[in-house]
Amino acid sequence: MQQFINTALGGLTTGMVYAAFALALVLIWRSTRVVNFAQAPMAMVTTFVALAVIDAGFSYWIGFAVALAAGLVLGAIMERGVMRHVQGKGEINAVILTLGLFIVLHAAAAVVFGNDFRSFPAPFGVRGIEVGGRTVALTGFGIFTIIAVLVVMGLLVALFRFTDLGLRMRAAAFNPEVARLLGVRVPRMMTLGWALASLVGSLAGLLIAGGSLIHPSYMDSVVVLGFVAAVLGGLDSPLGAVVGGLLLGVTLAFVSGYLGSQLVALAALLILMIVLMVRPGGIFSTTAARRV
Amino acid sequence: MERISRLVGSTLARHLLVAALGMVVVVMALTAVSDFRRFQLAEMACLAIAAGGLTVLTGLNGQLSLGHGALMAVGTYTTALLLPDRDASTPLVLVVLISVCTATLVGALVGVAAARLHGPYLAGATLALAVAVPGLALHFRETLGGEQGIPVVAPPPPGWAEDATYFLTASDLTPRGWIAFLAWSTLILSFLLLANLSHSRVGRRWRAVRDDPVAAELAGIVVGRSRVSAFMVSAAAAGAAGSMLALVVRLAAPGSFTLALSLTLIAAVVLGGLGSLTGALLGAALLTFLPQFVTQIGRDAGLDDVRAAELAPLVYGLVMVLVILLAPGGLFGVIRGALTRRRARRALAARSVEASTSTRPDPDSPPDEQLTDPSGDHRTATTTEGAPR
Amino acid sequence: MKRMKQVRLTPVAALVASALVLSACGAGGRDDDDGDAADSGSTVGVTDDKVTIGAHFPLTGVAAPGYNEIPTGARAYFDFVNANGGVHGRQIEYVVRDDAYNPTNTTKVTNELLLQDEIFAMVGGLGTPTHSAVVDQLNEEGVPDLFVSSGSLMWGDDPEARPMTFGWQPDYESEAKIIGQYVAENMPDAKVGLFLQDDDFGEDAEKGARQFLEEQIVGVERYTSGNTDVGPQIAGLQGAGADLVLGFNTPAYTALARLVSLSLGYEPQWFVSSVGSDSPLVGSLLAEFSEGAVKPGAGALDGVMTTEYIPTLDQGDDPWVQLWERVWEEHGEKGDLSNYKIYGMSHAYALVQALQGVGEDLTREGLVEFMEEQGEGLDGPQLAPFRYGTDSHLGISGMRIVELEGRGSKELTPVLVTDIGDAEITEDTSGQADDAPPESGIPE
Amino acid sequence: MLAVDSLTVSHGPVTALREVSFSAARGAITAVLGANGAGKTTLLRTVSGLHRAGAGSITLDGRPIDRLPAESMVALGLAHVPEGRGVITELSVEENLRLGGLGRGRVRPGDLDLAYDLFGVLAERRNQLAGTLSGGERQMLVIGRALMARPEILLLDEPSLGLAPRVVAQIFALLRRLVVDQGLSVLLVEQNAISALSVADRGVVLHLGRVVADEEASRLAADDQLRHAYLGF
Repeated sequence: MQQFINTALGGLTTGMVYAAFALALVLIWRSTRVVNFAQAPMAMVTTFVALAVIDAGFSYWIGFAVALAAGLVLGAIMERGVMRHVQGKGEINAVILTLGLFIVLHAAAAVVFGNDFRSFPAPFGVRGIEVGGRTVALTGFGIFTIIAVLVVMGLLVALFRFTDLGLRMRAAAFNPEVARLLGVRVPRMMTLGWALASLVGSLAGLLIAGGSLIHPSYMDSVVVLGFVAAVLGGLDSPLGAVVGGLLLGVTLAFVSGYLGSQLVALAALLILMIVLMVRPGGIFSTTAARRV
Repeated sequence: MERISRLVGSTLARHLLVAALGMVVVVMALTAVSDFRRFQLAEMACLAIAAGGLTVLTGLNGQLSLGHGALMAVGTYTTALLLPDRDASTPLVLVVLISVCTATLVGALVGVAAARLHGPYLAGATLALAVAVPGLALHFRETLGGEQGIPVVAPPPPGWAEDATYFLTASDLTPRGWIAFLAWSTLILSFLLLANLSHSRVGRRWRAVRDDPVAAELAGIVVGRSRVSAFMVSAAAAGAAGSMLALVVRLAAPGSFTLALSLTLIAAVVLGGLGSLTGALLGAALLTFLPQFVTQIGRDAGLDDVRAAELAPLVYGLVMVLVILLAPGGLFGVIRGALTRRRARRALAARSVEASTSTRPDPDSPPDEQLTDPSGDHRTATTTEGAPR
Repeated sequence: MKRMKQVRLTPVAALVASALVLSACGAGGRDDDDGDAADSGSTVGVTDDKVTIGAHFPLTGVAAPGYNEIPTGARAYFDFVNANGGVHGRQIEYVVRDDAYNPTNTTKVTNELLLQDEIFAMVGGLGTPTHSAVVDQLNEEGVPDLFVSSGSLMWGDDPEARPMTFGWQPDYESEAKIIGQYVAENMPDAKVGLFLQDDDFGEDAEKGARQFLEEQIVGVERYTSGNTDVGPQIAGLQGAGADLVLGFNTPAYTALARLVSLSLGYEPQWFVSSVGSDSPLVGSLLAEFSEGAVKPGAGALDGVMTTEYIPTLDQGDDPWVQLWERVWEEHGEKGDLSNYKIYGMSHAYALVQALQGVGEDLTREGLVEFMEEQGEGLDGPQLAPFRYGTDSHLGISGMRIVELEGRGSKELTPVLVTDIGDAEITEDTSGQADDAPPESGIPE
Repeated sequence: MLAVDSLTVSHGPVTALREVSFSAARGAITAVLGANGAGKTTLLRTVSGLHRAGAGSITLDGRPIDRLPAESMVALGLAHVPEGRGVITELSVEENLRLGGLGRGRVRPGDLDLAYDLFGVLAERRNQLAGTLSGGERQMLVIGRALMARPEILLLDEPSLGLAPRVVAQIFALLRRLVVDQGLSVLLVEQNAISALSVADRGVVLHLGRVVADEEASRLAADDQLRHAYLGF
């Protein structure tokens, strides 16, 4: 029983991180109809930036803020400098471009930051909290992770649902030409979308890193898992991304704990295929006939 | 009807001629170079075969697969299981064929699923495949050897090959030379088949589906079936590549089939130019010879071993990004484009005159992309518009 | 139609062109002719003033962190030897190639080492799956393959099949036997959980441990290298009620396992094999976690039991460690000395010693012959003697069990030696542990 | 109001419009007619900045607008209602309308009522996704959305396409009302020449990218030769 609960709680925390990463994918998907496979190395780079700031003697929170800001800027640069030039030139090119960026960022980070395990601090305790005399697998940092992701999701939903900016961003994403005719500055919305997504991706990177080890490849497995989580919830839905992330996190924790950790990726593939075949729009889809 | 069959016949004849010429060049090249180059060439052949399959799938049929590393793994493991020791009785040709068939079968399964997905979804799903398959080797460690993998015992060169080599070059056939010869023969054979397929009716269907699935459907093409068949052909090539890789590396281990391998294949295809077999060959050559070269430059520039080793992916990643941004036709497309630009310009002028004097059906429609494609041959060079939306 | 024809011709042109380029490249290389050296033995890679050796290590990729320091340590020691005149007047040229822990790449770089760099011997190639991709090739081509950086049995249990290959560190099975017996004798009531890397390392170790602990093992969990989420595995051990965890894992996973167990409130006694117990590294990995959850510094592993077969960084008064510090100071690159670098230096020392021993006339066959005949008597930092001989090419025969405390460790047993299979575990009587390096730091 | 002078537009090598000149008067409906492929849509897209003019000029109240980007047109009082029911299907009806209002800055609470008053059916469906609307409802939505920006001139692209005649008549009647009541100017591109001429003040006929006629609507409708040659009725 204890193992069951602890596995579930551990899955919940990692699931929240997948959720954050999926949120980033969803944001970019919504703003430019691109799945950003370079999201993982982008988050890795900003996490290393945070570590450099912290190592220079600043507090964790300053490093945290710098990383998020760096994410914002990096996302904007990626969109302005690179992705914009393939906008509307077919989805294959965009995908390949993100893969190219994946390789470049990876190698560049290893050259600049070195290819070593580094430990990354956590602002809260890494000891499990005690409930009724028993320690459960929920740490202070884990709680912070859950709250941070929920807050970010809430902010994003509010942004899209209730603000003019959010409405403009959605319009630009769904139908750029009509949006332009209605006075929406579409390129600016796309840049903003990437910047926001990259910020959320950076958050995911920081949350995975907190109280653990980082190296240039530490986010790689998250690319696949984040994508699966995003598809699980529907690539268009921020709420879906979070629920998808949680479901995936908990499921994979049980697969790893009870069936063997070598099957984690296989289980993720299986879940992905089932979702795509049975409910291609994700578990929250309202329209059955969404193209995938 | 007769004219068509003659045309097909002559295409086939031309391909055969190219293949035969290629074989001669390969044998000459393999004889001339050092044993190390032979090994590198064998390795390049593996990469090129898989890239050839991938370029057909992505360039001609518009499906982007990041999972070809996994399909190669299927070929490699099949070969490894069939060649457990020196006394293995299965003839090599049969081993390769079985490996190809297994990969094709797996490819059919993946293809059925993939046919329903487009662009980013397909990329993500195949990415998951690439990451998941090595886990199988760990799970079924009894049969598949776990992390250490299964050693492959490559059969020694047969007597006729040794005799022929001695007769032709007055030197002994080295094991590496034999493997390189096998790999390149497989390469030429598979490229011959791929080239013929893509120029046949099947290939035209693939292109039609890529360009406009709806129109293809209206024209009586079963889109799903066409996509699956493209995937199977592509998987067969990956299987052949994997089978050769087993002979070259002499080991089937999960560590060989990393995400990096699948990305390398994509890179090879993109660098060379999507949809072009020659481009795939060029891309594979670049990716085989570039890393060593770049690493050496890095070392000479005073970088430590670790940083120098990261330079190669940095360079080819950058080149990949630049190619997509500046020359979506790939490096081969650039070369070919330079050759044909003048003609294209002339054709363009002619079209423009024609348009202003005759009644064009619909000037409101967007411009015909073919005219903006400098390579002019077919739409693969622009690739981009090829993706079904 | 005209256009098509021209396009079709380009593949031919490309083929011809590439063939030309390739043959041009090829002209630079030269084919080895093994024939003429047959009498006296192969001297590939050896000249009057130079001997070239090579190795494959993961310098990039997931497996690189940590392991990529080993060759820098070895290089520092070779530079030290070179600065002092080399071996029999020959400078040692050490070529390291990156295989990213990918067997395909290992084959590639090994071919590069053999055919292009023309190395005399492979020294310290790292990893079981990687090295097993090339071990047969090295043996077929008669290339000495010394001191493989892996504890797999494969490198030494069958000298007939692999005459050129020699192991170095104690094999995983022997280590697990020594640990197993210690636990069975001293902690007979412990409920043992195994935390294993999901490859031959874990497998061999489990085999060795079960010889003594079959009855005591209550749970076995395996993690896949690269997947850093070990929460489910540790929860599994906790669920099985293990109060003593034997870890056969890499240092990063020692740190990860400790972190996860903190979050689970799971506090078993830890017993980590030598591979994963690099306490400065694990300590520095754990140090940065705040809130006092883990005590900073090397003390983070206090109370953890482990084994050691060479003196490590924390033993500052050991003459060998003092030598390594001197070498690193004089010839090291950036960064501090680490146990990985010491590992590299240790096998570099063994190689230099072997090269000295073979004498002026260096051949591949001569080196292997020397290793089989006199390898057992090699000096060096290892605590127990090597097992090299005609029947076995396995490396260091034993180790002692220690408990980590503060910056150092407390010896729990004398040096124990054993062998694979059902060989007995005995106390080492060779006095190898008391060995000290010569004044010059270079073996004579 | 809107003046187009010697406008030439190309799609790559294809010249879609050749030296087109005409003007649309304030407070009137100007219909641009012509067969499929005459260049009508290109004309509209060029005016609203989606296409770049090769040569010639476009002015709005004397101010050149041919170098301005499409997204700045709304602010100048020019609203383009795209062909093919350019509703954003993934947004709700109300969101579509709000988006229209954003073109002129903020949307005040009462603004939406304006559109709902004109098209009652939209009010009923305000929270539905626009993708669930019928063709006629979509047409109402795009017009209503364009009006949310309080434009001075409305560019309409084939509003009758695929709609039942009754609905077409309804929409054209509404346009007339807007012109009369609020002084709106309309540039209407139509293939359905009969309906268009019945509501328009002036007609411009395009054929293969050239203006072949530019007259009052009533006279155009009466010109049998022209009608047969270019308008197909």
